[in-house]
Amino acid sequence: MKQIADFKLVEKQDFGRSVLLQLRSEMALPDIQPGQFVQVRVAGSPATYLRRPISIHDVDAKQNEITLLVQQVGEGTRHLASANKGDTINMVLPLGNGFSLPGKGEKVLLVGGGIGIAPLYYFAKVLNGKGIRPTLLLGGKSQSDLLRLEDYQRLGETFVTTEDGSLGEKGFVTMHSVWQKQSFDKIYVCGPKPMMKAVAKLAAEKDVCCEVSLENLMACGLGACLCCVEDTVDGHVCVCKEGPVFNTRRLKW
Amino acid sequence: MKQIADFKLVEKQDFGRSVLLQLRSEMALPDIQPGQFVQVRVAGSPATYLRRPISIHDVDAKQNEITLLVQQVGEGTRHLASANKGDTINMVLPLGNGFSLPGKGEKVLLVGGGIGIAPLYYFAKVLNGKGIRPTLLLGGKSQSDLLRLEDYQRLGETFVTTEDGSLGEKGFVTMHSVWQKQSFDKIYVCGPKPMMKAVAKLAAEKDVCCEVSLENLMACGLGACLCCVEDTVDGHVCVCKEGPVFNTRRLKW
Amino acid sequence: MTIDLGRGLVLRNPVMTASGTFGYGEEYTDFVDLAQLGGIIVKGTTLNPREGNPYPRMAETASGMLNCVGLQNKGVQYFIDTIYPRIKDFNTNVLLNLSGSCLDDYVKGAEMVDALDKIPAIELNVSCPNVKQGGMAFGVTTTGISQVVSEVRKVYHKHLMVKLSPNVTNIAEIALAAEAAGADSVSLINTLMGMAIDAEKRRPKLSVITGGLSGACVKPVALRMVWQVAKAVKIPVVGLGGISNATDAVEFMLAGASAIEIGTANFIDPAVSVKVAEGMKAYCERYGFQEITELIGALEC
Amino acid sequence: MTIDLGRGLVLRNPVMTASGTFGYGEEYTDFVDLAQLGGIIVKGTTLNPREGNPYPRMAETASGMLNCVGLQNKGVQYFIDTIYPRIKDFNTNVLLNLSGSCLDDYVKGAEMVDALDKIPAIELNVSCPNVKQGGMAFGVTTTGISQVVSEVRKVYHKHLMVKLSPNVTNIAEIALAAEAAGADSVSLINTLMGMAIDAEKRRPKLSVITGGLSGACVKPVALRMVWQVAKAVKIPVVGLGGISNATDAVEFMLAGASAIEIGTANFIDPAVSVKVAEGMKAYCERYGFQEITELIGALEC
Ligand SMILES: Cc1cc2nc3c(=O)[nH]c(=O)nc-3n(C[C@H](O)[C@H](O)[C@H](O)COP(=O)(O)OP(=O)(O)OC[C@H]3O[C@@H](n4cnc5c(N)ncnc54)[C@H](O)[C@@H]3O)c2cc1C
Ligand SMILES: Cc1cc2nc3c(=O)[nH]c(=O)nc-3n(C[C@H](O)[C@H](O)[C@H](O)COP(=O)(O)OP(=O)(O)OC[C@H]3O[C@@H](n4cnc5c(N)ncnc54)[C@H](O)[C@@H]3O)c2cc1C
Ligand SMILES: Cc1cc2nc3c(=O)[nH]c(=O)nc-3n(C[C@H](O)[C@H](O)[C@H](O)COP(=O)(O)O)c2cc1C
Ligand SMILES: Cc1cc2nc3c(=O)[nH]c(=O)nc-3n(C[C@H](O)[C@H](O)[C@H](O)COP(=O)(O)O)c2cc1C
Ligand code: FES
Ligand code: FES
Repeated sequence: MKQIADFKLVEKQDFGRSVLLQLRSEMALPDIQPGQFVQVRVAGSPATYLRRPISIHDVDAKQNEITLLVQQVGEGTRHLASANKGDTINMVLPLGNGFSLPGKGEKVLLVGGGIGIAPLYYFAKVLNGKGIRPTLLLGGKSQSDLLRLEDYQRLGETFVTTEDGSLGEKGFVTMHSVWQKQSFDKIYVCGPKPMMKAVAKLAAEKDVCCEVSLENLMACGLGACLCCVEDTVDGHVCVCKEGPVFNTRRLKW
Repeated sequence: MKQIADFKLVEKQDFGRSVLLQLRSEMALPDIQPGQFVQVRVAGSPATYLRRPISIHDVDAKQNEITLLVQQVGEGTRHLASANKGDTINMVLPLGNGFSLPGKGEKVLLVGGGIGIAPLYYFAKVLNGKGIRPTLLLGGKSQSDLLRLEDYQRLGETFVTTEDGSLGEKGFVTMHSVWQKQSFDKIYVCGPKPMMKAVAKLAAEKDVCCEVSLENLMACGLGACLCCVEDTVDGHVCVCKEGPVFNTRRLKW
Repeated sequence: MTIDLGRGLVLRNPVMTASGTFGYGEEYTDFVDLAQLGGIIVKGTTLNPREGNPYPRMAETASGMLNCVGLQNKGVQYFIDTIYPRIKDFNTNVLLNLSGSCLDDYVKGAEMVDALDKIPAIELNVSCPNVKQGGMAFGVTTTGISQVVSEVRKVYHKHLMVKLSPNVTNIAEIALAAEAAGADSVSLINTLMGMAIDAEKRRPKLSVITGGLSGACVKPVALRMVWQVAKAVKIPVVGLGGISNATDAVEFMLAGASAIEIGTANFIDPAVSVKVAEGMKAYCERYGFQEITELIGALEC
Repeated sequence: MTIDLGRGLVLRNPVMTASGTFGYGEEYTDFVDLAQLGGIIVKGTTLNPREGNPYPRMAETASGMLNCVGLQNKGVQYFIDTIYPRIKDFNTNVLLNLSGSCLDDYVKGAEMVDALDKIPAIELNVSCPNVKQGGMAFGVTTTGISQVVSEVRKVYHKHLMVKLSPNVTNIAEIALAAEAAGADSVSLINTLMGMAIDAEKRRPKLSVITGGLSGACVKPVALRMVWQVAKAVKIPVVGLGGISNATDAVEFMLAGASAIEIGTANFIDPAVSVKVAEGMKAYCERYGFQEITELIGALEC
């Protein structure tokens, strides 16, 4: 069941262009699947009329806490990033469908690019809870894009690429040597569209099942307005309701 | 010369429904006459598209400081009242024409109602500087409306009325006994329109020169848009430019 | 709080949700008790299925948004077979918003909907600005609107609400034509035609360049048009356009609306519709109005 | 940054200030170096003096405002005698916005302004929605606009810019009529007709009930209309409506405007006009445009 709830900002960590917002609700949290997202109301930001969709980065069900990892790209996210501890932030959650869980013993690769690493953290944690240690492949423009790297490393073997070579292998995630050295049963990707398309192509070549998390522009986030559609083999479908996670076989990429 | 300047909120005093905002500029302040006002930009308040006109309550030219006394009536003033020390507030100033100075040895009465007491503080201070100790007559609904009473008392003999009788004489300012006991050469009024009209009538009966400070709705504050007009013997004139202070003889009241 | 809009359409309160912004109601049941609403108006439906316009379909604007969904829907028959059974027992009025690209589509669609017991009214969308010949041609001339309304009237026997386009010189004239042709009520406004550009990419933000503007930014225009139309026609007027809270809703009633719809505001607060209904009731109590109908056209000019 | 709008009207950059929002320029000289602007368009002026509408004349709305000033001004003769001498030597183009309530007023007014050396152009306001017969009748029909433009054209020999009303079904048609009747350029949009109500007092917020909507909220509608008109006519188009920063201004140029005007934004930031001019220049440098004219209609659809 979805809810509209006020959260209090209890902790905030500043990573420069991005921030980590730890938010606590008075209400019990609903069940949350990795890959689902929230719609955040950005109060006091005149240019931000609609809510902003943000992936759920982490969940602490016992504390009724949700963590978001937000990159500042425009006025809405800039305003969110300037929230102070104690501020109230209203969210609608949980929205969309999460990643499908891998089968027992399957070898899993999570690929994240830029701020797209956000939903993979909670996903990796849930996988750990199910006894699956995923491999992570995280890419960024440079070292400073790779946030919470040590935390990710704790959840699975983690490889890194940066475009400027400041950390890990130089280049894009699709160029990393791990693709030569290991093989996977399932690949999950979140990041910029060109990067997701490149990984999807690689996965298709290797005939590996691949899920991507899309970030289409949204208005309602509830499947009501039909603004966020992606072209699929079933026609235009709502990313907010049938996604944001899609098996790439379904997409007309 | 008018300027657009960023001010820093250096001190804030909370009076419940009203707040006192002490604001400091990096720039040297222009010359400011008592009765002039500023146009404040209320950032981060989506419902507040236009600036808000606020009287200049006090000036400290040495510190480049201006003080505003703001009553919360809608979203703009509410937002202003919630500003924190250190926040930046942008203002256009000084606007309009102030009160005309009384002649040497004239007996002066300043009448303020509700938040209309705001501009009278700086006016009384300037009068003191010129060796004139005004009489003040301040009215409110109840005791809690009479802000900074002790500070006003320091600037001149101060009489008070409240509608509920919680302080001073019970009733409206026009009913105060001072009208019977003393006579004045000049009366200056700022407050709700019905109150200003009542005082203006009284002054006319006594054949005393009376100036009122109007609070018409404004857009530009510069005499450019012609939105803030008052009906006068010279036709529609801009309150922001030819006022806000008017000699009542000029008004079609 | 009851409002009788005529020909069997009775609302338990004046608040409905606007077509295209509330899905089929199902999307909002976690947030809204539909029994607290006067009615819901489902997605714009056309005789034949439509894929709608390509992505991107929306752009945010100052206090509003543009959309160019383009009437994506699976057609009237799919609605009847698949959706109607799911929603027909909602404890509120379920209205169908019917659109078309030619006269025949409107008539055939209306005929099919006439047979549905639990749909008390059609909202005839002659004003969608997003579709080539998407009814826009009908909605902007008096002859166009006369034609489509009178033809639909012949086959549709329940409450016929006609939704007007604001993209016209004289909205009262259009409303009068709809009334004369047999409309039981008019609703307005649909979206204002607008456009958004990405200055960095030097491209339109919407796939089909222009789209429909909605949200708080359009309220002053909507209010003015409701006022003009309510003065002109005798049938009830349903007001919408930027309503975000109970005060907005009351303003539309004062301007002459008998009921109101809430659109884009549902995206910002999914529970806003019930809050507006409650707030309107509180307003009446505060000012001593016994009946909500006392608000209709109560503006003192 | 130079823009040649034809018939002697050359702007040093595309930024002008909109009529009714910048006084006679004098009100802004503390904030703006007028020499940094392409031009200023002074208050709406009519042949005979007008007191305008009663107070209250404005109401704030979501991302915008309504006004019903109603063309308060002291008439063309007073302008010539008293104001013109004060502002004629401003180091920028000073345009006069001319309005009227009948054909004769327009023609007589234009004739008088034609004699003023330092006024290179008239902006003909056929679209003010605030005055009974205040030009609204001319601005919303092709015959009305043809008539007033062709009559004024006969007596006015300098640049004739015609300002269009957005309160029409087909703006391109109106613009074409203005062009055919001899306009040298068209500017758009004037204000959208709107209304605001005080729900607590149950009264209109404006003295004359309706007024003109302006500010950021109208930008999507203005942009769409500029795009439609620019595609339709051959004369230059001057775009305005909600422009608040350089990005907005660039968007209007991309949509087809040859120059832009800034209105309500002057109230929010009295120095905005020069900032927009600077920002447009920076945009051109950033993207390697040699001439500002390269932006005109450069939208890739
Ligand atoms: C399901 C989903 C999950 C998301 N998860 C996260 C997350 O965990 N962390 C995070 O930082 N961001 C996430 N995003 C993206 C985030 O929603 C946008 O960055 C945000 O809405 C931008 O708002 P703004 O007001 O700051 O920028 P705006 O001023 O609205 O836009 C600034 C620029 O960003 C572009 N932009 C805006 N929204 C999107 C979008 N959805 N996709 C791509 N480009 C966009 C605009 O076109 C514009 O160029 C997610 C988006 C979706 C749909
Ligand atoms: C020259 C001048 C000097 C002023 N000095 C002060 C001052 O020193 N301290 C102070 O607290 N206020 C002062 N005001 C009034 C102040 O400008 C308004 O209270 C403020 O603009 C309201 O903004 P808001 O967003 O809070 O309310 P809104 O949401 O805009 O309005 C709330 C309610 O207040 C009414 N209102 C808004 N503005 C005015 C106004 N100008 N006059 C009367 N009613 C209004 C509205 O009609 C509405 O009913 C002054 C006004 C003027 C013109
Ligand atoms: C995403 C979206 C889709 C819409 N789809 C339809 C539609 O299918 N049929 C229709 O008549 N109106 C449609 N509308 C218009 C709304 O019903 C309403 O008339 C308009 O948005 C103005 O109201 P608002 O400002 O409250 O949103 C749509 C509006 C939006 C925002
Ligand atoms: C207070 C005010 C007064 C105006 N007066 C005039 C006028 O006299 N003549 C005119 O053609 N337009 C007038 N306008 C319209 C503006 O010039 C402009 O067309 C409109 O405001 C849209 O632009 P904006 O959104 O940038 O303000 C006025 C607008 C405002 C807000
Ligand atoms: S955002 Fe409205 S349907 Fe997806
Ligand atoms: S507020 Fe614009 S003229 Fe006074």
